[in-house]
Amino acid sequence: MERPTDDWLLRVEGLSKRYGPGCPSCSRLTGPEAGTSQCPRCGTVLACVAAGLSLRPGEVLGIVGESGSGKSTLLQMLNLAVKPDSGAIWYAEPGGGTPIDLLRLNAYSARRFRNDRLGIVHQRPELGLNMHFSVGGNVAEKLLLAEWRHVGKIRARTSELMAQTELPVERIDDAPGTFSGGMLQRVQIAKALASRPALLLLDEVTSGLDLSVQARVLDLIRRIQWEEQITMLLVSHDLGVIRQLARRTIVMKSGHIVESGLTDQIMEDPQHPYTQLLVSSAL
Amino acid sequence: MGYIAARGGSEAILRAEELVHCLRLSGGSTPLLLPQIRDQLRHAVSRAMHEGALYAPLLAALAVKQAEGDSIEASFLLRAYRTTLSRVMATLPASGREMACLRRISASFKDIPGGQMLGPAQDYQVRLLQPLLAQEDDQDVARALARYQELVELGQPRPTAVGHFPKVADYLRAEQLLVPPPDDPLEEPFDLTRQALSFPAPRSARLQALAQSDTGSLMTFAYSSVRGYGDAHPTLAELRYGYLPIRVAHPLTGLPVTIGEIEATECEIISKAHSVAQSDAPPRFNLGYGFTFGQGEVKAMSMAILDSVLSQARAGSLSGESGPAANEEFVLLHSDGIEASGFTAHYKLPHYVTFEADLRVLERARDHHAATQERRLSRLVAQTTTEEPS
Amino acid sequence: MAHPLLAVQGLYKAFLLHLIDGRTISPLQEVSFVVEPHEHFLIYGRSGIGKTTILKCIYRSYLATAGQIWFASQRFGRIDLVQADESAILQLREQEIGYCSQFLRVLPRVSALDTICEPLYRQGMARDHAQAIGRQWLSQLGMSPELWQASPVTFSGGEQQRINLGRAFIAAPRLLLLDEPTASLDGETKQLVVEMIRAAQARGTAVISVSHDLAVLGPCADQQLALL
Amino acid sequence: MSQSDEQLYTFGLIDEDAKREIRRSLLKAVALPGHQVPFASRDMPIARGWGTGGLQITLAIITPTDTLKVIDQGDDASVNAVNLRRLITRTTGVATTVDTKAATLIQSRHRIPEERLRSDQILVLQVPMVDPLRWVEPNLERATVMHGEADYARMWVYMYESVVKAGDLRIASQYPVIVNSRYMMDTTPIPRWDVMRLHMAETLFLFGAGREKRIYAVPPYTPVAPLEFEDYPFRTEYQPGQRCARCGAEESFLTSHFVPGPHGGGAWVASCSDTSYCDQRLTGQG
Repeated sequence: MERPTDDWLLRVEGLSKRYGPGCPSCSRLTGPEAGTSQCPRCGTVLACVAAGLSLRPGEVLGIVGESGSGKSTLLQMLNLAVKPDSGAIWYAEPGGGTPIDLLRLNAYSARRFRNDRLGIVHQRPELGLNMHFSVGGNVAEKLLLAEWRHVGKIRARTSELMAQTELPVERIDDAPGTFSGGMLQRVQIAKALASRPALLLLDEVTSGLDLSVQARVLDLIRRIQWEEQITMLLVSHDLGVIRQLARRTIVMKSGHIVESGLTDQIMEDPQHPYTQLLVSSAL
Repeated sequence: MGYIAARGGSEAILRAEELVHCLRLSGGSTPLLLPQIRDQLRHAVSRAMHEGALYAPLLAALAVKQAEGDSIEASFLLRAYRTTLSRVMATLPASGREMACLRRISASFKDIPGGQMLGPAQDYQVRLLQPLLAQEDDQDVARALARYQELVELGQPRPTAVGHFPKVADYLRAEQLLVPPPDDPLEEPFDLTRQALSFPAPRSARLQALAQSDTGSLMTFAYSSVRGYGDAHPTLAELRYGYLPIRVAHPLTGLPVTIGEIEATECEIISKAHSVAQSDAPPRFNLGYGFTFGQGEVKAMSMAILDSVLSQARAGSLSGESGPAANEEFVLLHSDGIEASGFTAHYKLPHYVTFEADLRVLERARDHHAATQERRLSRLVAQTTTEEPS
Repeated sequence: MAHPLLAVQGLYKAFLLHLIDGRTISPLQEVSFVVEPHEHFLIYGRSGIGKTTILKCIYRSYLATAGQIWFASQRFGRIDLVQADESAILQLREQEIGYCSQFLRVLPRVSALDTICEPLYRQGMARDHAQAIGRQWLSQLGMSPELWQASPVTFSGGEQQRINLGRAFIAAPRLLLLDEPTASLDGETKQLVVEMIRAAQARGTAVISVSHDLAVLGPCADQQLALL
Repeated sequence: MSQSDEQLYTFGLIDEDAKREIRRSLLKAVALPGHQVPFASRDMPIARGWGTGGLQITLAIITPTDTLKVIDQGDDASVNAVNLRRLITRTTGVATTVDTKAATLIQSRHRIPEERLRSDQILVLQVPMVDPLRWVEPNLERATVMHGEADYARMWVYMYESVVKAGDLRIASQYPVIVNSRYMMDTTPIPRWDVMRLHMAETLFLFGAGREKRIYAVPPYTPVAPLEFEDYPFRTEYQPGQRCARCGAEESFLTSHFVPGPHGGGAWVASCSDTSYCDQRLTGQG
């Protein structure tokens, strides 16, 4: 097999996370075949088992699976918000940086990395935004942690981001509570982009939105991907969303990655029984 | 220069203290004696003791007298005294099983092993003022003493059981209906007088903090959690009040030696419990524990309800919207009466400096507001003038 | 030339259908052939015989069950498209191998111009430059300018197919895979397709087309493979 | 009275174990400038919120040879200062002074004395609220993690919102600062005028919060930086042309008070909040 490129931004190896004490039967009684990630004997949830993936700069990778498949756990581990039990998350700054294992960063550096190099958009805006602060303040948070200390410059950059995400700039000082669901996703995207992150994590960003609003948010994400050539990891239970944005896709089931491949191959020639079920249900 | 700021000074403070002292006696009535307070204001003394976290009935009576009946002030006096005492030794863990009960009730079963014992209960009293109490004399005292003897005779327990009852919780636990206690009981308990609370707090810290909390605060929190801002569904497993023997390990032999007994209230509340989400253990009831010095039933029950709610909150087994009573930090950091009253009262202290700083900031904010208004106005004017071509 | 551009050896594809009791269907029996640079290679046969399966295996939309597909890549040298890793395939799709499906699958709310320019954007071409080329292609394909900013979702079948072909040809890949390129087209446009194939060959593109339309594409093919 | 006090209580009221624990916490606080160190905080005979934290620090470090100054709002004669001084002297017998320069140990509420403090002096400040993050995160468990990760973004957003809503940084007192480029610290309610006097000072500043059971410190020569923006810099209460109505000082923190006139009515005047400073200037002027 050819090894055509080592040019990756993120390389995840053997990432595992479990909740609960664990018992000798856990791995036997859970997984895609067992159809559950929770051990019936000890109650431990094997939320993510030995996940591996790599991301090239500028690429969009989709992660698809039902709720409880472990896709959100995987995303939260990549967001450095959930600490894995084992594994490594190697990161190489585009342009030939020395790879670092993000899991070995101390709390302070991890926090800075998360702020400066990662951006995340949650399904529920209240997870990503502080509803007590203005929209501008929310977007500014990343800039402030990156030590921007000039209100004028912060507001200029915030306005720029709001314009880029098609938000009314004159509402910069309004409270998020006065914004619609679709607009709040835009605010989250604007905030995520504020630090010009290397990797954007999108967690079910259009679930729960009206169809027409969903479409516009997806258009925005696609446009930004084009313009900024930003690397994205897109988690969704909706194959339609994945198909529109991701060129490679990972399929998760009961804590395991059961299949990964080019998105069109996953759609047209799915290998794993679960993927076949997923594709046949979507069409 | 003719300007001298108003200043308190030592003189004023001393005079204020003297005034307080004099005011108490200025009505000319007979000064209260401590035994009177101890015997006739039992609940005030109990409260001073459990909130002051010191078992000393006569000192508590003194505190009640000195505080002129203010319960928080009385408990404060006791606590400030307690801190100056040297620690001789720690008692062995005392168990409510050994309590010589004056009163013992359960709401979970009609009949319980050992039976229900109402004892001295105000619960069923019709709340009518009794004018005759205003004119009690020695004869009344004699009559009451005689009747007390009769009542004691009537309620005399069978010779086999001298006031020791089996516990309802033990029965439930034997039937595997209760979740096991959250902490390892062998672990050295947290000492609130030697360590600052930090969160998450061990259960022993929680129980200590609750035991010395203000009765009213605990009642409010517990009430909120059962009324509508929480998921608590308490049932009173058992409430007992009586005399609890206190033992220490003999310094030479290590054997337990009873050094006396204290009056105490103990409460166990069971609540609709769910098994913890990720566990194959069958669902069980949750047990909350409450304890006070003296007779303090509402506080012991409130404490038990809150203990149960907080245990469930930590285990993640509460369902539905949970209110502030399920927030351990919120409950424990705000229910100490002495801390809460001290800080609330501290706003009586001078704040000239901070208020001056506040004034300056307010001035700036008002200037900003005025400027914004002016800009808004001029924009409006500009709009109207452009709309009407001249 | 030491190697042909594409050498398909013993290619076989079977689908294991887990949802239908694990039944296996195999649309394609073993097939081998060689395509040289600049060549127009035509695969014909009745529908359902597995013509499209071959193209999809080459493009890796399908995973071949057996066999090798050797491609002489500019970027990676000789590479087996059956085994190559996904990032290599993605790069080859951007730079060297184009695919034109039977029907246009368009992203909603994207204009005809952007749709046709997308392969150029992906190659990293500046937007203005790409759009200038895109406009040329659209007018060559006979699309009237008022349609350029509209979404192809609203277009007729023939118009959509023109956009589809334009998208495939515009990037000038080294290997272009065409699936029934003349289906649903009128006679005039069919001729346009033949001209486009010839022009692409002239620019250095090898074309593999699958079709049952031997009458139109047969005459312009350098090699033919009949699936029976 | 003092006879019986001496019999009942040890030097400095609290027992030696408690003092040792406080001194250990103080050492830790000095080693980690601006970091909040938990301590047991004994019950004191004055109310929680009335200076029990500062009092415990003072009692833990005071020695019989110290000269003590106690002020509240800058004033030696303020009721609370008088009360605390009475308690400390009754249980230690140390000498007291109103003269800042003569004091070796100063306990204060809400002010740093106007005169420049020296390296042989210690200032103990009484702290009501400990965590500057409480405005954006009242939950201590979460706030502790934020301090651990130096995650102060939300506090900065609070400052930003202040500018946007009020046109300026609107925190009047308890101004948050970053100590030694690491921990965010509450400056107790000292006015902003005093905040910069913590920066690279010669003196050891100790902060005690009795009710909140935390101790923290700013050791000598430690950088202390208030939260500010390049275009909205930190400003003190100082107003050009300000002047103490008593001593005429032009560079001091002033508070306003009402002075009744001889024939009824009266007027509001501003004078130094640091009364001993003001008095000394008056006597110095003759």
